[in-house]
Amino acid sequence: MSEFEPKIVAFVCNWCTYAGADLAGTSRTQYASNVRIVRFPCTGRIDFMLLMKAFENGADGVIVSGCHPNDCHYTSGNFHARRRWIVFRSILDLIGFDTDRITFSWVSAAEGKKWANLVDEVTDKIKAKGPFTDLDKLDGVQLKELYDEAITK
Amino acid sequence: MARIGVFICHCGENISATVDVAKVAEEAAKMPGVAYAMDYKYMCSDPGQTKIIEAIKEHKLTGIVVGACSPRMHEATFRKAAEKGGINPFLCEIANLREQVSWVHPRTEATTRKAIDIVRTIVNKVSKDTPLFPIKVPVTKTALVIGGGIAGIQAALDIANAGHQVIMVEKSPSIGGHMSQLSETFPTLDCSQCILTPRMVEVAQHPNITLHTFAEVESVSGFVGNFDVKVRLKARSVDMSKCTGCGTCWQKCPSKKIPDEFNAGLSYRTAIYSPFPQAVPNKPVIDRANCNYFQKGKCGICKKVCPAGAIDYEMEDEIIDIKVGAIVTATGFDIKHTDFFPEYGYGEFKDVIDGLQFERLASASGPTSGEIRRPSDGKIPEKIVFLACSGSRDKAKGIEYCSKICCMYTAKHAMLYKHKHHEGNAYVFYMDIRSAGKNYDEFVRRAIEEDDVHYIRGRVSRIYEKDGKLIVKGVDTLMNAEPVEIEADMVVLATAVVANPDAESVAQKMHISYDKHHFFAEAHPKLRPVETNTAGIMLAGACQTAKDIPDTVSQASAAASKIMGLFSSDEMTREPVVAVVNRCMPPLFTTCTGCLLCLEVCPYHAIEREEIKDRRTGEILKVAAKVNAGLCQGCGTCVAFCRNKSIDLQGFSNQQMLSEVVALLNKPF
Amino acid sequence: MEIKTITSANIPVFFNNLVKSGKVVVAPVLKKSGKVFFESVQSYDQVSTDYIQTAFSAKSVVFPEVEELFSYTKKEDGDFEFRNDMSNVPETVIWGLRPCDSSAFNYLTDFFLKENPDTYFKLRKERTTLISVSCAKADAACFCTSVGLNPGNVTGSDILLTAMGDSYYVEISTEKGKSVIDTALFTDSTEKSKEEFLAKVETKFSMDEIRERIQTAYDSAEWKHESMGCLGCGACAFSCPTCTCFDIQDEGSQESGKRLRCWDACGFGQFTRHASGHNPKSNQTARRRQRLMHKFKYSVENFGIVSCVGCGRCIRVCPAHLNIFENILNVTKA
Amino acid sequence: MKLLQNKVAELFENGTINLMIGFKEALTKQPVPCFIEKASEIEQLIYTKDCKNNLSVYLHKPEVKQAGKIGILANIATLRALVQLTSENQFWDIEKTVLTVNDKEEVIVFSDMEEVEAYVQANFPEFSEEDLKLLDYLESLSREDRWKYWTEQFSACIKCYACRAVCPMCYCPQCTVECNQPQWIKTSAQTTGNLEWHIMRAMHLAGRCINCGECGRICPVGIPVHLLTVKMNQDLFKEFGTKSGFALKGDYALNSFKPDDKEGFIK
Amino acid sequence: MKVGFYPGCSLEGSSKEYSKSLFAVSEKCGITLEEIKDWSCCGASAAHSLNHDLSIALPARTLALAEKQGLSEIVIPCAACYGRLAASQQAILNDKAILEKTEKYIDMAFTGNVQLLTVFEFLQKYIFPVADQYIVDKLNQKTACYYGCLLARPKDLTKLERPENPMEMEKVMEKAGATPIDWAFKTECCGAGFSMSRTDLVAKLSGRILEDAAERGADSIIVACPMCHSNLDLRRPEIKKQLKKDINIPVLFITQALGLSMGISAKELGLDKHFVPTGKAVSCIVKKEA
Repeated sequence: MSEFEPKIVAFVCNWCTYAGADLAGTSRTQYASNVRIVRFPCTGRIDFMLLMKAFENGADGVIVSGCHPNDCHYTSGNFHARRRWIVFRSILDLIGFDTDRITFSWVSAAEGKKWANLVDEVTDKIKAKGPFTDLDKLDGVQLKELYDEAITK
Repeated sequence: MARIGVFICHCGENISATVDVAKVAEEAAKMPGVAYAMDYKYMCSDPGQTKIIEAIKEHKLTGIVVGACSPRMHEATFRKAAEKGGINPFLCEIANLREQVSWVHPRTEATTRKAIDIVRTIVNKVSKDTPLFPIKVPVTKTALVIGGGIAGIQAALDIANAGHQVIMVEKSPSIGGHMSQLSETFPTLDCSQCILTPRMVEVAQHPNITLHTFAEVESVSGFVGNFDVKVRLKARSVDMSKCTGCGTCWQKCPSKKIPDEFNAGLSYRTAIYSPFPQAVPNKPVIDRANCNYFQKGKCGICKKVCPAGAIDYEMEDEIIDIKVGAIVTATGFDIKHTDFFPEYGYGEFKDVIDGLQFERLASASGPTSGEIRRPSDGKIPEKIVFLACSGSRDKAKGIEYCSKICCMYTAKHAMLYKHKHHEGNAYVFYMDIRSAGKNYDEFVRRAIEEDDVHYIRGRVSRIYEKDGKLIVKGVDTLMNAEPVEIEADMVVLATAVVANPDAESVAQKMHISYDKHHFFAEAHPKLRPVETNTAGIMLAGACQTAKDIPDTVSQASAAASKIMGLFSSDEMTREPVVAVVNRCMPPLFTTCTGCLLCLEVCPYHAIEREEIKDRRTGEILKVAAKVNAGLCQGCGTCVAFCRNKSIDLQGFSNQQMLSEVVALLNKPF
Repeated sequence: MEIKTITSANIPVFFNNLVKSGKVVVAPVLKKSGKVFFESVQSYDQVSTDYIQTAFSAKSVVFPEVEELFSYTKKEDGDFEFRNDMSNVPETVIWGLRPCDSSAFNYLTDFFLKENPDTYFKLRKERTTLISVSCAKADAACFCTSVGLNPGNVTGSDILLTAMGDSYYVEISTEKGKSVIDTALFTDSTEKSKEEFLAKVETKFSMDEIRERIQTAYDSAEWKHESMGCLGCGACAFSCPTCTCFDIQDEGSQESGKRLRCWDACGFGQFTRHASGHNPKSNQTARRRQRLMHKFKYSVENFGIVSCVGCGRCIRVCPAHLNIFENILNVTKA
Repeated sequence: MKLLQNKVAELFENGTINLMIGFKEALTKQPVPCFIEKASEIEQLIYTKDCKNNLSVYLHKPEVKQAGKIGILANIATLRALVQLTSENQFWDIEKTVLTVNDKEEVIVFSDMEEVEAYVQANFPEFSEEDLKLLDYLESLSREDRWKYWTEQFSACIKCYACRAVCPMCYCPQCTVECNQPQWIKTSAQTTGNLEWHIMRAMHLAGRCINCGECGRICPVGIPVHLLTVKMNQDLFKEFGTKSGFALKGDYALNSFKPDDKEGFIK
Repeated sequence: MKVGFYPGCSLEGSSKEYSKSLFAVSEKCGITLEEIKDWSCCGASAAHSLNHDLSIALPARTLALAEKQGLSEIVIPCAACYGRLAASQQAILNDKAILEKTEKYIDMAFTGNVQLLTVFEFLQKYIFPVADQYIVDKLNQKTACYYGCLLARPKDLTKLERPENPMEMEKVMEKAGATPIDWAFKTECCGAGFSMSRTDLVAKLSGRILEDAAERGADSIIVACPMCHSNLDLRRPEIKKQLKKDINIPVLFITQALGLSMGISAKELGLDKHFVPTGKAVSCIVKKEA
């Protein structure tokens, strides 16, 4: 069976990480082709529901990356984003979602190399984890019977 | 159903080397909503662009996707081409196939598949695009200049000479700022009054400039092109129209024991005073805090003696509303005073003075009319010690930056002292001499070689008084760190340049950011040094950071030119990528709940509270948020923040971003 | 109508035989949260017996919360292929229905099959057998006697069991009921009165008074006060045995997906929202009124029977604890 | 009870209120919300320890707002809700009088929101023992078990939205769930859709939920949904020191930031 | 009133009179000082120049002992000891890791939040309020108050209001009926540790201090640190040789001067233990008019 090729979506901010990815391009740095970039004006614009939708539509991993603190073109977009991810990650953790499949990072416009390494690193990590199947078997199956035993063990 | 045209570029062979461009175009043609797809060697070339323009007409396209290099390169080019072709430029998007696909992946089937996926993503985004039109914001062609120092004066004159109206607001009774307090200026030693006073008069007489002295900005609201500013004209208690500036009042005024700010506390002034002889306007003002009439209800002599009957105690502060298109912030700087230094006597030794006080001693209009005399006993000092870097470059004092101007004016002070008192001895304790301007280092060398000022490289650890002399204990690091003790008659501290005490409140009124030293923050230290992050507000002079006069003047002219650019057209066009709060039919009016938590999220304060009123009764039906398109820079933080998605960002709307994600993940990678 | 009896000891045997016969047997199960729910069960000991009423009705067997009507996939040539296999609908027995629930099934059948029969419901109903158990206990929320029912009526059930001391009095009213009975366990019996074995349910109101006064109740001023507590959730509609509103949703992408029928509730704010944004039922009072008028007026006009069976579920589950029969009384006051 | 009823009667007489939202005893002996518009109905009014409903949710309803001057009987959670909602610029159009009964059975009538804020800050409630026990139990589980536990819970959810209806913090005229351009959350009551709905609800209540526990209590299917927001409030206090429903000028964790917020997962 | 007391090596040895006079004054004012049992060396400057962990653990042991003894406040007259204890306490309270490591070294669990008092804080808090009833004499002389280094530095530990020109001792002296003079060498270095190795340096530095005090007419020098006292008093012969001037101004501890004003005898205050005779300072004392 051909080796599992993970589907990874990257939500990046236009001013830093997207430019960093362009820089990786202009310096012809080779990296894995499993990542598809979706461009946002700022990390502050990335909605937590887009991450859920990505996993629901079959993504195996998600990268969220933007400007370093204090670098934000809009002064505070990344600060708000950081607070949002702290809260969102703790909800996912409570629910038992594998938060390791979401990688957060800061990549500046000058860090082309760092972007390439990040993509390779995340691709290997997700390849090791295997496809994301947590959401697959859930719909349509009546799990009602099992729910009560767990409630007040 | 959208009719989208997909144009895949070979980019010579930069893309076609590793991506099977023909297959990408073929696959693109099959995508829902795509009416026409083709690939071409150089899409960005002229023939390439004309192909797009023709395709739009021929296939009646409603959206364009160009698979080529990064949007950061040619998005504008292709959008112009789309516009020429007759469709809204914002319906043309770029799929980045070069920097993020062909250049970074080998020639494999997966790379082509990635290219196809990226194209499908952007096709989906374009299918959800709506036509957007540049935002037109009317511009009031009046500029507000806050601060009447050399920075404010230069900026005001430049803008006024360009034919626009200028309103200058100066806190103290006269314009001139700190420069008017200087004696001579380095490196040319020309007297500062001579080069400044003409400019001050020019400001006062310029038809396009309205001058408000003894006035402060009360509040600033609105946005670039449409600022509403409230200015408080503090009560002068002197009717400017009647007063001739004859000076009888301040000669007869009985309370004479008020420390004179203009002479940096070295002399006293009366309650009714004009700051300095060349003041513009040269009309006095009553210092109500120290005037007997206002404090104890007695006196009133100035009113009796005034030949023109210009004194009017009942004058009240007046708040005026002005509409301006842009603002130059030139609120200047302050310096640390001697009481800031415990090791140099907590400011209690009379003969330990700061740079400004020495300027006043050296100035012809100063308390000693130009003669360098000791404040304690008025004698001419035989030995003066100058301390460079007093407080600056000192983390322990919390001021870790260099104040840039002290090396130069310390050399100047030493030179002036030697010129006025040849046999006197001048010592300068310094760390490093920073004289990087034009003719600057030559000036310092002249002080050392011709006027034999003794430069000692070392810091002074302590100053104490002993029978009338000031013992200065320092060290000479160039003479293997020998302790040095000088019995000086006077010590001049070149104290650190700091922000004005009320800089923080001025910044908060204008919603501009400032650093931890309360210097105002420029938009970008290298590329946009005269603008702030708030569109329409410029910076000039030492309020941004310590700066000498040449830099200040050039920055002031730069700020003025930015504003002239802004005022060059009646309307200002802005990128339409802005957030919009939805509005719909009554009785709902908008899905926004009016929680207004998004107001704080916006770094540009672009979201305002709007009261939706019933037109007939005026009763408030609903409170909701509203985005001011002039201020919004399109970061979208509020869009991701809003709980029930009432606010959306044009160009990166919720529907577009979600359709991109879904389109991306439909097919295996 | 055949009358039989069965000893209490044989009930588990009868139940387990039903399970062995390959049918899916749905019975009330007591959960640790203290509520009783209908669930598919493997043996009789899982079944709970001393409960007043299940939290949710058994209508989800014949009218599921989410039902896939059909699925579509895009073929290579761009055309679409539709699939809808109803083969996996199992033969089901619902055990332990209360008499009010079983009569609710009558209303459901009228509603779904009377004019243009709903094929999905028709198939599921045919493959369902209803075995009810009369109520020995009732609580303040029960008001079946007020809507013309009683804790022991047979309407709608295939078999009705009534506990009488150490044996059960069995009334078989349909062919389907007969087919399920395995004669060995049952012995013939004569007509007996069930009165003393049934719960006493106090009549809260009489349908006759309500029937005419409800005609003019639409504009009564009481609606506002009565529905002030309603917060517009769907709990009452979803737990009600006779609520039948549903919403059609498509889920999937341009490539493949499915069309789903999901429960909906008139309590929701957006239930009657038009595409234009206009919403005839713009406030909660109108929506609450719609729920009551449908049950006590419109279904009487359309189907001749009151579509409320007095099971009291909507009273127990309501977060604001609104009481349907109190509301009806206040609204139809003179 | 008498004290409370006299006070309400007094308020009716001097016209400060013409609608009183309080509790009464239902047929099934439970305390239930009641809406008193006439003095005659006052004697129904009761207040006991298990009057848990958060009555501030009714202040969002137009029918209640039309009454003009409204009295509301509030337990500590309701008071916190009123403070939090005032900090979110709600109820600016309502003339309300807030009453509460403190643990010494005295009836307190608050004259303005500042007094309510002071009372809340003085009696700020902790999380309930039982919730913390259940949360610790969940935390002790491995990630996979927690996922199994919560997916099973959410598989039972039938999307009746009672948890949204009963929550005073959910007052959006059109909830994101009802937005279909784009369809963020699947409407069908299947597990993935339910999972997304409850994650979204928890995110929207992070830093706003005032922990009255109603959503967990009234869920018809018995899912402990309130645990999600209890955990959120714990985390936000630990991370950013913010408390919901604590101050009128409340600092809401998600619309402010500190440049030196700490986190360990962003490389 | 019970207050903890940490003598340190000097107050047991070379400056015994400092602790004697402190006890005498405290007793007079009804304050009992309870010495910390089994206290150990504070590490002084040797420890923190050799090993950082040691420099924190040594004083921490004293803090732990004081805590165990139930003392909430300790007065530490010697400036060097106070500096070391305060620095160790600050390091512990700021960083839990250091606390845990130190607890391992001294194998005693403790929290470390005992209130440390300098001699000035002690006098200000306990003696000043009751001083007026006990002060019976006026010192009636010009005093030059000398702080040296560790009483004034580092600024954030010693919490003096004006570290470059402190006025704490001046306030005490005014209360004791003396007239403190304003002089320039309050916080200049006396040569400190060079007392043994480079006595010439001490002679030069301490000499300049004494010379300035003498020129400004001081009758006595008041100190509050054993090191200052030993350099200004013990090294007086070398100073006189170096300055070629016969300066005989006595050097008193602040607690001795205060004791004198309270009528406590010179012997009880240990005034007989000085190298420079203190008779002159005692003779100036006059009865305080009613």
